[in-house]
Amino acid sequence: MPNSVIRVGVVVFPGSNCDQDMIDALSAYPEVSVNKLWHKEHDLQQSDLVVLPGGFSFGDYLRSGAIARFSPIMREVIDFAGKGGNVFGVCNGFQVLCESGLLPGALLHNTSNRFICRNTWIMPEPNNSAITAKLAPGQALQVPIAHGEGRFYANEDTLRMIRDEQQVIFRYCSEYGEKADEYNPNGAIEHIAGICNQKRNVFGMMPHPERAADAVLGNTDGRLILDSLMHTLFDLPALVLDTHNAHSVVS
Amino acid sequence: MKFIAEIDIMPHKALLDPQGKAVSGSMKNLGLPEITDVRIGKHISLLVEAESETEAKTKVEKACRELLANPIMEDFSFSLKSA
Amino acid sequence: MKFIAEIDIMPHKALLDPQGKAVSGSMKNLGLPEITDVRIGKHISLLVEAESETEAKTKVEKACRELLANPIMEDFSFSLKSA
Amino acid sequence: MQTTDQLTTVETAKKLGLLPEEFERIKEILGRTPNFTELSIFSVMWSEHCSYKNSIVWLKTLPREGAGMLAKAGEENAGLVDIGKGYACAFKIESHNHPSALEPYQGAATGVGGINRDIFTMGARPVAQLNSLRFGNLKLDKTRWLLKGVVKGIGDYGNAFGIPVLGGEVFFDPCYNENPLVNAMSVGIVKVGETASATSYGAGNHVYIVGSSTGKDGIHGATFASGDLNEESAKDLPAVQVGDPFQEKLLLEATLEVIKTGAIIGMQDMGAAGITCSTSEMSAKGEHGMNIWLDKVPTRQEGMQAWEILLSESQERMLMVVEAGREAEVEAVFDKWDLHHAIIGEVIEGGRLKYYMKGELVADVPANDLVLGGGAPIYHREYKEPAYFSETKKFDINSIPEPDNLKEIALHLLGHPNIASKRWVYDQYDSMVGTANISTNKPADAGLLYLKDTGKVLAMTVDCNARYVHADPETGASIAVAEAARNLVCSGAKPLGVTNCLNFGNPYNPEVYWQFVGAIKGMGAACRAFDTPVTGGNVSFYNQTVLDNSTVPVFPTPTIGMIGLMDSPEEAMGLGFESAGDLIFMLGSSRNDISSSQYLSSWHKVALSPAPAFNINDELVLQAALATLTKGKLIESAHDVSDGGLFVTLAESGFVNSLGCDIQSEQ
Repeated sequence: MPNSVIRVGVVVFPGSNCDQDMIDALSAYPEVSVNKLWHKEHDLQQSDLVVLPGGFSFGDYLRSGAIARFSPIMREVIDFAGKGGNVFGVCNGFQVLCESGLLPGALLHNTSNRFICRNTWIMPEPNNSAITAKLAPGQALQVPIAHGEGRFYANEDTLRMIRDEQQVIFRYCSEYGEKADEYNPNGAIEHIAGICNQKRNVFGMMPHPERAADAVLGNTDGRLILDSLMHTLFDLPALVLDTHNAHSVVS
Repeated sequence: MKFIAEIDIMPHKALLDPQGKAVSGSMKNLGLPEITDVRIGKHISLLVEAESETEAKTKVEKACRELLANPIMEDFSFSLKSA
Repeated sequence: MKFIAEIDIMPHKALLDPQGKAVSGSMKNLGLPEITDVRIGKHISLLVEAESETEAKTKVEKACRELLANPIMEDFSFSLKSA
Repeated sequence: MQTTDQLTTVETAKKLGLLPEEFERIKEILGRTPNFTELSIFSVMWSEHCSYKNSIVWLKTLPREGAGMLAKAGEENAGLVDIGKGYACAFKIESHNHPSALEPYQGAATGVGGINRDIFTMGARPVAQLNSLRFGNLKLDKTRWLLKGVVKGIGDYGNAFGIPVLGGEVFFDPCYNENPLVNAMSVGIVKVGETASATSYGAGNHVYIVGSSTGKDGIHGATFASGDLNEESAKDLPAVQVGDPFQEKLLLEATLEVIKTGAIIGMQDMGAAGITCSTSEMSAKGEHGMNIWLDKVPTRQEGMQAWEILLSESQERMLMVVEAGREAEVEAVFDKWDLHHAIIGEVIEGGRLKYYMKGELVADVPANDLVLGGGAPIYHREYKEPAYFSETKKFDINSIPEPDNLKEIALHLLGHPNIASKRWVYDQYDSMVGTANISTNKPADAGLLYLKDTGKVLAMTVDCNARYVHADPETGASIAVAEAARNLVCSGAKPLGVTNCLNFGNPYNPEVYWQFVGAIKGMGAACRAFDTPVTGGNVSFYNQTVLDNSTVPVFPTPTIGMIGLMDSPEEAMGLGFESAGDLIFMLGSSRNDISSSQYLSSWHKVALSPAPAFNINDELVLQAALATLTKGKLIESAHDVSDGGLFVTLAESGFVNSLGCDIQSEQ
């Protein structure tokens, strides 16, 4: 694909507060132009990828993401996704995607009944989706979470579909990739931290890759996830991926 | 005409309700071990302007189904009375 | 005997209800501008073991007053029926 | 000119918390007897909280000048410090102690809301928060209820508002059993020249109220004196103010956007005394008056009276004066953010504030006579050394037997709530939003915020060991400033400025006021020595426990918030041991001194002993040496020896990368 400009639209709801963080992280790719999509607009500005950032849209009142789904822009996002457009939701963005039916399941209150903000480890699932395609299999990644309603839940039928269609993209685990309740911060069913839809063009995850995407902050595991997504979707040169993978294959 | 709707939204029975579990636990140190199975949901009251009770009912039904309750995890029920 | 209590806990009318305000505001996006004055509180259901309905009533009263409702912020009301 | 409201007496004044002589002064100022609305205005403006009448004399002795200072303390809501490359830092700390004791969740939440409004009302975007919390004995159910509520309130409000928490402290002592201290600090960044000011001028300019509608929040004092308090009105009095972080986020974004239009003459957030305070302070500053039509104020409850609207402390509201003719431009920004706004008045010549209700003049008062620095009273309180102070001098270290079970004591200290990990608390705060918190993956003695626009790093900390200040207010307060500076220097930063939150007992108690005066003297001396001017802060009196026959003040707690700067992230210094084989040095001299230590207090249960030995010149030499070591990258990490002493410091440095240490003491 020629090195033309890739347009990414980051939706801003009243109450979103990680929009600028996501814009900073994506602006690191020279070929990408990132612009804000105000929730009252109807125009996705020809975006090749729409991102729903973290935050507390509408104060997370009633349920996280419940009210945001009725913003005018969401009609366009649902339509865009229906036509195969790529949509990526992080934390509050994942909650909005579930509330709007673009992704199955729901995000319930953490079992601790408390907001949790800390580093966690997540394991990419080999499910040939753009977001995990380029990640080293079996290699846990340290990516921070910050949420009060992050416990993924789906009923039996939906869970069976998610399993059969291999829609899980990340699960919580230990530093060494072990999956057990003690490494699951919020009680998510089957340790699910992120999923994609059947057509693999809509991705949602609770952990924040944009918060681990800058060497100044001492952790670039999140950049690997963004690299995998941007490389697979738009053939962009990875910023960190190659050095990391080479390193992980050797060690 | 104005109607008042009193809506109860409760998590599905099958769902783990950590808040309810925590409150059930603290009933003991309140000296009320006879209280069990605490389940916590939302109670919502609202005013709806409608020509008739049936029309009011349809409007509240739509509000619950599309916004106030998430069918994946919650059931809802409501009563209507004229304001 | 076992009784089921259905408890509604609502913020005092004089208090600001940020959640209610935000949900009221979003009703227009739902095409339901006729719905106003949304107020959001808790609905709690629980089981209580007691000799009589009056005894059950006192126990639920105590649970509400000391744990379930915050008297500074909330009013409570409940109904009882035998399980 | 006679307003129609019924006239007041000295009895009404007393019920409103005013002294008889203050009532006389008001009659002199007005040249007549004030009506109830006017007297209520004076009562809130001359309250301790707004006028600082019992503390301003001493606050003025603190150093407020400094090379890097842009706005002097007191001029604006929060002092402004130059942080280079055309940027300035606005930072302030404030208390919400009494509301949190009543309702911990909302009390703490509205405290976070209030302090952040003080920052963005100056045009600065809040970029980091800290909080200093003090509770009673953790074994009491009440303490656990307060702790849970306060931490959840701070978390829920701050997380929704989207500003990372970069630091803080939690301290437990029985003196706070009934009266917790909740001090919240906010740090903001603004381009020099793009600030907004709390002023009002230009006759004909419109006065706007923006944000939440007004309810009968926080006006208890005035209510009980209104005489017409009946069962009905008491019932609908909200005992507590409810915070709305979502509304605050809209207010933040709209405020910063509307300042950029250039159409704003001045603005101020509405905190204590709501509309009364903002209209009078802005008018006094701009040397103009206002006509205010109270019936135009959007209200949340029906039938609110003039004085209720004037005194209401409803949250998330701003007062803005907009240049005449540019209303549409400004209202477009408010509408974009779905913010309620209404024109409630206009600027007029002269210095009078004229409040109307449905066309009828209900209050006519001079702005300047209401405000701090204007006509508000200033008192010189008497103070005398308390009896316990001489008792502290009697402590003799030789009376403490050298224990043989050192391991048991070590575990006692590491497990004590004042020293043990506070992860249970800070994991409930979003510390990473903004993707600029360097200390997340590199723990340091201060919170470190990377400034994406300039490449520099802002360091910040809150510190105060109140046990030291109780033992000796002057030395204790100097130590609080020195320790804050030491934390910044250990993290690689140069200290720039201080904000303070002065939590004390009843100022009319001479022994309490002795503590206050001593603390101010010690703080001033240390701030001058470290060249960290005081940019502003807050005074909270009446922090005490009322028993049947006496009132016991909490420990005198002058919480210090300090910021510092370093040129780049490479200069940031962590507190953890980096690699095995590294040598460990201790800077500074060790003395046989366990006075006021955690060990002496909780292991030996000794309540009275002097403050630890402290010499400000030794501290300056130590910090200068340390700064050379960190700047020159000659060391791998640095950690300040504080609560729990050297043993705890070594343990904490080991925890970070799971490393141990092999220490030889001289014997």
